[in-house]
Amino acid sequence: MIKVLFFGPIAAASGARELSIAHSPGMTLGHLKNMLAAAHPEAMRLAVMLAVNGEHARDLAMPLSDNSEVAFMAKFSGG
Amino acid sequence: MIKVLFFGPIAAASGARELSIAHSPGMTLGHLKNMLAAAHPEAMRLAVMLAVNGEHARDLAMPLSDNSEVAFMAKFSGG
Amino acid sequence: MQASVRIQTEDFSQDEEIAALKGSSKRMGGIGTFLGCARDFSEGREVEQISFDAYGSMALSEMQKLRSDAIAKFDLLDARIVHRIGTVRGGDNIVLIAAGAEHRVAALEACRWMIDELKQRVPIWKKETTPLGDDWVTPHP
Amino acid sequence: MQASVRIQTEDFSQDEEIAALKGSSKRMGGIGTFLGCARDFSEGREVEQISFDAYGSMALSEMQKLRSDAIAKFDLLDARIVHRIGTVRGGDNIVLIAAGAEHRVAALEACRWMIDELKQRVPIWKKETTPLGDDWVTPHP
Repeated sequence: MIKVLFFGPIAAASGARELSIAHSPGMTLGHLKNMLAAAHPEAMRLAVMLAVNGEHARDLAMPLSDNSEVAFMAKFSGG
Repeated sequence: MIKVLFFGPIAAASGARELSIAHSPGMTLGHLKNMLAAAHPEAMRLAVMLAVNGEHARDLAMPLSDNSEVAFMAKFSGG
Repeated sequence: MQASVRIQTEDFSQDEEIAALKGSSKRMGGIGTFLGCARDFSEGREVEQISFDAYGSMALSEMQKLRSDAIAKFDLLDARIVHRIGTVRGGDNIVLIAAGAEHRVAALEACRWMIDELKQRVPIWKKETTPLGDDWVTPHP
Repeated sequence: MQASVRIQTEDFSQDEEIAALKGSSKRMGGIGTFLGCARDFSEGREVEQISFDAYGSMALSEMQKLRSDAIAKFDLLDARIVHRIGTVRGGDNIVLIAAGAEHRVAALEACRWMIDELKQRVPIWKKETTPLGDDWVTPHP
């Protein structure tokens, strides 16, 4: 399973903070993003930053291992 | 009388913190400076800033009223 | 002594953070700090409270990297970063950045750099509660 | 509450100064501070203590002008300046500059400007006591 994390404005727009998505062989960050965009279009329009296992990720072709933690994040507004 | 004030390095070099100098008609800041330079040459070599009655003064031709307070000051080193 | 980098709901004391910072070196001649506070007014509207959400583990590790980067970049003797989460009201503390160096220029420039970078790098989000409802803040570009 | 601009022998608390600064406005989103401390080492020599002499009345009035100038120049909501005189030792506080503004850039830039200007404008002199004797400090150009 892939653990998907939503925070702040994305959690508010999707009504969820955490989702479990089945992992499939060859699955990339881009595949996951497209699946979520179909299910949560409004929330995912805010997702301008991605992190895999707590590290910034920019390459949508990045393959995802099973049990990865993937965060889709709106523009930060801390400080 | 003119009250002359020395602080910090100038007080240390001259051995004095305050002097009283007789006022004379037409006396300027430059006249006072020359008198003090003769009496305290080492201290007055440090005097790069002047203040009359608590305000910065740069013009040595400035006339001094009786009872003025004149400070001869080394480069500041606060902060 | 508390850690140099923290995310916490409770308030912090600037005096305690400065004392901890100073404890690391007697060569410290200058300490720059930036304290971010909650304003009771933003974009023309009254703000009743501000709530923060964070990706806690990533935010902490990004703040730790940010501290190390600042120490290396500005040759600091020490630095500290504390960010609150949860809910705060007008006048309350939100974030403290502190940088200690031998001289003032490095301390103040590091402080400015750290708060600018924190806003770019650290996954924390701010929601303002106004009389018209709640708004997640969209930072200006 | 204490005055916004002071020269004093006793130590000060950054928390108290910040609380006083914040008291002037709830629109304050950013507070920059600079704290100057006594280093136990300077120009390659150990420093046992530092003593300050000041032209008290002029120093205070120059610091008051400096605060007003900074408030006008950077559109600050408030600012405070406290300078100690007398004798301090390694690690002790010497000077605190605090600037509060709606946003961070003004607060931090004002802080930097005020400490730079203070060193130029305010008649205070510093003497370092080292194992080799006393030295009045000559600032670098």
